[in-house]
Amino acid sequence: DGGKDGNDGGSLKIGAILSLTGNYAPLGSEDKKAVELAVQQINSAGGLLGRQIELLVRDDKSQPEQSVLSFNELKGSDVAAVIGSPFSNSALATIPQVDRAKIPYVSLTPADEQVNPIHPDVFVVPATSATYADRILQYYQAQGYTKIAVAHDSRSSYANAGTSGMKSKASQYGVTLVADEEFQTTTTEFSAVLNHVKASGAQALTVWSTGAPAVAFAKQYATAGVGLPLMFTGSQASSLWLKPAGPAAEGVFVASSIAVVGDALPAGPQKTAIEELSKPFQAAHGYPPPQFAADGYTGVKLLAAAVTKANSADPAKIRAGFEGLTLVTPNGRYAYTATDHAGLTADYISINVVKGGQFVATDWAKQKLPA
Amino acid sequence: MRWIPFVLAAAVVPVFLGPGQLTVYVLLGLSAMAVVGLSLLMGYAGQVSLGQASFTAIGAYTAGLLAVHDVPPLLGLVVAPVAAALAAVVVGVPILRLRGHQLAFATLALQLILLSVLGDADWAGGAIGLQGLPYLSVFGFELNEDLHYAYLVLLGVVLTAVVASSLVRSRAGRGLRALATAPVAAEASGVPVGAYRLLVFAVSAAFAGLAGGIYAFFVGYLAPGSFPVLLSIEYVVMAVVGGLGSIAGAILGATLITLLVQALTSLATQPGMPGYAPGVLSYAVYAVLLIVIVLFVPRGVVPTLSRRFRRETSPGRPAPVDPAPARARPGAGR
Amino acid sequence: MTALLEVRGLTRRFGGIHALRDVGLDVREGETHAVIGPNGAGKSTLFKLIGGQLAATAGTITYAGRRIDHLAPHRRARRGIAIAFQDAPVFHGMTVAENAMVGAHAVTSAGPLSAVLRLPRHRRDEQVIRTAAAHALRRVALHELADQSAESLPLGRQRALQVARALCGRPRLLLLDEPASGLRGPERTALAALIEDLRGEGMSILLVEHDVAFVARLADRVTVLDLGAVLATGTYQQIRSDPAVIAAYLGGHA
Amino acid sequence: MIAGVSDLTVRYAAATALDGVSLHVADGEMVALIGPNGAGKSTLVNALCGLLRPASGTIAVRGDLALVPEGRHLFPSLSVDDNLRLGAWRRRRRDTSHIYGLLPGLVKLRDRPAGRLSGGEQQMVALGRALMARPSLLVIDEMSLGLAPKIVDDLAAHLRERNTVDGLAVLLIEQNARLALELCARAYVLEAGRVVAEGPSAQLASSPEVAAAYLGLEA
Amino acid sequence: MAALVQYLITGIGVGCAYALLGSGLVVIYRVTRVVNFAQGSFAVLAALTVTTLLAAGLPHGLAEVSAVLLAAAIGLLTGLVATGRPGTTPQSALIVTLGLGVFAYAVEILFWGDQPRSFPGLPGTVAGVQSHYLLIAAVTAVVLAATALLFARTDLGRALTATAEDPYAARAVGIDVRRMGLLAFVVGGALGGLAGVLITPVQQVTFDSDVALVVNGFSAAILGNLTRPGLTLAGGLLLGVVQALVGGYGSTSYQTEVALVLMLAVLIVRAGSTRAETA
Ligand SMILES: Nc1ncnc2c1ncn2[C@@H]1O[C@H](COP(=O)(O)OP(=O)(O)OP(=O)(O)O)[C@@H](O)[C@H]1O
Ligand SMILES: Nc1ncnc2c1ncn2[C@@H]1O[C@H](COP(=O)(O)OP(=O)(O)OP(=O)(O)O)[C@@H](O)[C@H]1O
Ligand SMILES: [Mg+2]
Ligand SMILES: [Mg+2]
Repeated sequence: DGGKDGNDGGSLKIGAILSLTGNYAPLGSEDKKAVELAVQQINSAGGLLGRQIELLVRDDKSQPEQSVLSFNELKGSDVAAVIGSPFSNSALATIPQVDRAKIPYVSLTPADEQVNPIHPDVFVVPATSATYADRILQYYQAQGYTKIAVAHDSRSSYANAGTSGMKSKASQYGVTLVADEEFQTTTTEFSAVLNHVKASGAQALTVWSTGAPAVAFAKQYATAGVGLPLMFTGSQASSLWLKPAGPAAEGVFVASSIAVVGDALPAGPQKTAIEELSKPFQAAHGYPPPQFAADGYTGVKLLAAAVTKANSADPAKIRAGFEGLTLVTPNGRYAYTATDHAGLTADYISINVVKGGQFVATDWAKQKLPA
Repeated sequence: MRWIPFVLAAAVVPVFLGPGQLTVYVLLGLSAMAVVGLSLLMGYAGQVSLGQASFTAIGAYTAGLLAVHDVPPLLGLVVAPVAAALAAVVVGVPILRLRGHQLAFATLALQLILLSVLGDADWAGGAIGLQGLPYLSVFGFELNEDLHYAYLVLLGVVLTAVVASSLVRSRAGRGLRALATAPVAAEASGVPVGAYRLLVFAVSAAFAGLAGGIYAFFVGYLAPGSFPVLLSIEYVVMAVVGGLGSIAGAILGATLITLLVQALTSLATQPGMPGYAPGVLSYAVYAVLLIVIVLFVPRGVVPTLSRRFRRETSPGRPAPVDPAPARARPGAGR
Repeated sequence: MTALLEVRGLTRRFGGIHALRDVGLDVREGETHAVIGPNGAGKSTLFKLIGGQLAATAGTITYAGRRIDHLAPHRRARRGIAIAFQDAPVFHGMTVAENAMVGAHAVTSAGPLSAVLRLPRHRRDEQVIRTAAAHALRRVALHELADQSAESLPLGRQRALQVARALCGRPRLLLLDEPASGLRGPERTALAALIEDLRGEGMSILLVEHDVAFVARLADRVTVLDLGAVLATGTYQQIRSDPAVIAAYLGGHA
Repeated sequence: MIAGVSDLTVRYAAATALDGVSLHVADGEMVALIGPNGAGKSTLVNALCGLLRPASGTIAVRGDLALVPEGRHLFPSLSVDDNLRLGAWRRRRRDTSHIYGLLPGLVKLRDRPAGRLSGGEQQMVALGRALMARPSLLVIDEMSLGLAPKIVDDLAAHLRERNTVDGLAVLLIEQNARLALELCARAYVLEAGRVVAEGPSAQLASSPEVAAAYLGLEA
Repeated sequence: MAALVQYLITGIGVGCAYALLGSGLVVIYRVTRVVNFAQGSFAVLAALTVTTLLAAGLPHGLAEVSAVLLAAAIGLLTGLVATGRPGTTPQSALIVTLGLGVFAYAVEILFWGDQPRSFPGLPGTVAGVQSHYLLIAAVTAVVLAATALLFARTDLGRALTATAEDPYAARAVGIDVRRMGLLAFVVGGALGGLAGVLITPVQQVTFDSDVALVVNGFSAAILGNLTRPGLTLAGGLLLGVVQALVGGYGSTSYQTEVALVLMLAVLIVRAGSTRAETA
């Protein structure tokens, strides 16, 4: 078992497996900035349990097996906990090793399989795909839509989970899925998908995707003149999608974490939590923190709170510290329990629309979001 | 017996390696096994494969699927190369009608198709993959440390190298080497060209499959993404850098490239690197080193070194050299 | 003497080109039979049909009493037909000795598995192969170059190596397509002597050669091809005075 | 002198193929180069034509040189006519008709890919391609190789004629030493990378060593 | 019916782009016997350059042409590195081009970042698809016809072909083998650049788009065994149209795979029949 010497003096080792190269590098590099920022804030405030945090960053190269290998290596280096990859497949590949090693794993990816069923040592930071699905359906119900279409990347577990979340919950919100189109991470040409959606008689379209296809999709959607409201999900809630999509993004809906529309919130604990991240981040990097940065930052904060609560760097005690932990973070208010390792409810998801190249919370969302 | 000191050295090394380094050692050995097979295929039999990693994948999935269905892991490991070889025979019968670049394309296309099928196959875990495979256990002894796998892999490399070298120096091996450059004359000499092509394809697949089997137990996780086309291309790079048609070259090529990639990765994760640095730096350095090696050692490291060595020790021994007019193809081309 | 090889009605077209039409030919056991004719007459095509490198458009080939036209080339080799091509390159990346050893493939059978497991059968076959190669190389005077790389041999020696490779298969029927081309005086004489020796050992030989003196010395019988068809058959003395043969081929060399 | 080499040494890796060889061809002269297999004849003409870099020695060439390479070396997928045209690549005029006049056997092969020809047919194309360059020195590495006797006679006659009419110089490597010595006024004998004899052909032909070594079986 | 037309047009457009890229491979291979794995990078570099030039205010047309010229120059550089050193075998040159493709990643990320980029193409739609697809098809038709004519009808084309078929004999007849090789790389670079410039408005590029491009280009060119421009066009169209139809009437998930299987089948059947013919 790892972390044998977790209670020694000296620094407190925390591992971070991030995608720094490969397809998910755009996510991982934002994570890295935010994780480093949070660690630095904690260290300059005196550290954790009076010890400085030593962060061991490993690159999973956007390849799951590299994540597994990195985890094994970190285990050998006796870290107290590991912050996991933003790439859902990497996380899913690594979790069986986590179960064996019994080291707390703070996951930065939203796949539902991580918390359903519960893995004792795995705690998820972003709202899960199913949570997103729930929120989007709430919104559709409020708009009075009854027939909707979904398109998803069949090679992404995030997209698959979101789609199945929508399928299973649709009837609760009086909505039927009239089309479910599949594409691949490498697809660049969507005219067939768009034709099928057009022909389905749907009133709105939700696209579950990560990475490159989303930009191309938005552009081709704009040219094709499908004429239905288009909704993207958390993976698109950043300038990484917004900028290249350009004018094609105008009027598109994007579901996101509350952190993305922090400016629109009334003053309160939530806004303060967001600004702890957004101010220094903006200062250091010249742009507001994207969703992924919020995840990374929140992950460190949650971990620190769990360590503090456990008052120990022993992995087993940290794990116990997580269960029963509540904390307000840039992503919203978490409440982890023994049966809920996702910690976040749909209330902290905002439905935004792109206006003037910015994510703007819809009026519906403004009403619904907690302060 | 020249290689015994090298094997001994390779056996001592793991004892001194840290956790991350042991992983590199194991992955290196696995690549070496696959590359020995590829070198046999490309260097001796003149067939190009741009899809060799598909056999690694088949071996790995065979072992992995058997393991999740509670078949004893050791049995799975034994079946892995057999399954890869069988797959090679099945696809080999149609595609080995193709030559040269068309064959290369066929292997590449088959790998793309295999990855796609695996990505959609729920029984194989789909795109997310097979998770939580058990460790390998041999008669009750569980191999649950990196060091165990280091020695297992060393054993695998020695096994593939021995099989490959005794094959090339045999009657069948001479037949293979002959059909690489002059298939018509080889066949007229009694070499069953089609059968031998299939044979070497299957043997190289078996080597890759064995590597895949070990990989499955070592990492404990398999997904289509673990065996990308880029892995196949990396095998080719390793084989060419080491020197085609040289078993030592295959191993050395795998070593050089793996260590290079590893060095670049650890550079990329150094703290304080600007955001784009990992990518830019590792791509640029990798590219430049690769180009320089290939340009200055165009025949591969091992053949060049051994030629130089031979020339120094036994002057006067003739060896072909470049500026000579091509004796390669008198009259007609192919 | 019985016919070892019987060719009947052999025809081969390449698209619109009639390379061979209705060719008939016998090679008797132990005879040396020459095929001559102008360039492009179809001599090499005939050889490739007998060796199995090309498939016939029509016609039959019977060898030792059995039809062989549908056998793959390597099966014909196993039955004792060896061929030294007009244009075949040597095997690259192999020594002279290894090149010759490939020729012994036809008379051995140890498989790859026996090599990997080093079974006695592998050793036995290796022994047979080595002896055969050494013997064949000595016959063409290449034994001193056995360890040299084959592609660096001068062209004339590469031709000799082709012959050695063919001999390694201990053939019953040896096809030689222009074996003397590129050979100088002494080598040419040596080759002629070798072919005479082989004939003396009872080997049947089918020979294509443009060197008329060579043919005159060696051939028991000669078949003349022109435009893909048989123009004449007989002893050299008979065909050399045939006006059609003189007009088509020999010119002033009759 | 139209072309010559002096004190030429060529090595392949460690093996010395030519060792201090000197040779020249005068304007309008036909010179034969004879010697056993592996003597270095092909090496010598390759070096002369600038296709091989010598280890030492000097090469001097005045005028245009065309080579019939050993092993024919046609461009297999190109048609016979295209092969011929490329023979005149360095010239403006690439009209091939005179070659068909000289080698009538090629007429019906005109549009066939060169790689699909019989050996002798290819040899004819190789000769025709070199003649297309309208060279002042024609270097032939093996002339009669694979050619029917009648065609060899025609070619020999043609070379003789071009020599007397246009002053074409020829450096000839020919397996049939008797033919070579008949055709050329002067000859070199190369053995193991060295010139062992040179002089007027008639004189060489009558020397017992040369006769024994090179004029063996020829009728 | 309208949908069918739409799928056909997009399929042809995309297929033409594959064919353009593939024909760049063909030109280079046919002359140097090097399979140029940097071919996709020519396309990516040209496309990214266009985004910059347009942003800098260059008008359409001029920006595209300049980018293609730049790609030609990059082709020359690639040729110099990959084949410039004497003694480099085609096989090692292939690895060098692979290395150059990776090097291009570094340059591209440095200048353009690692996010997808695109720029507008020919505006308007025809039969429900962007008219830009028709532009791709038209340009490809002209360029590939010119390439095919160059090889089939001109002495320069013959000399280019001869260079690869027998470099030794080519030198013997006085062809400057090195210059021919470099010329091929220039043309190959331009063709690659053109493919990138044409396809980007309907897709988008990232630094690593070259992999998909070169795989598709290679697939297109393989039908003609990397030497025949005409068959390369056929191969590209086969790929593009089958992909579009499978995506349209079947599932987008399998479009690439079906196209590849079909291509393999064509190759294998053809190999079988030519073998029966010659052996
Ligand atoms: N693969 C082929 N495709 C098309 N035509 C061919 C092929 N091989 C040979 N030919 C043609 O068939 C005819 C016979 O060729 P073959 O090689 O048998 O002649 P040959 O008698 O051996 O001539 P040579 O004495 O010149 O070697 C020639 O016209 C030749 O051009
Ligand atoms: N590419 C090469 N590599 C190594 N050695 C070579 C090469 N080419 C020729 N040689 C060697 O150089 C020597 C001279 O060869 P060369 O081909 O010049 O002889 P040649 O007189 O033309 O013979 P032939 O009469 O058979 O054509 C030979 O010993 C040969 O083995
Ligand atoms: Mg012939
Ligand atoms: Mg010679």
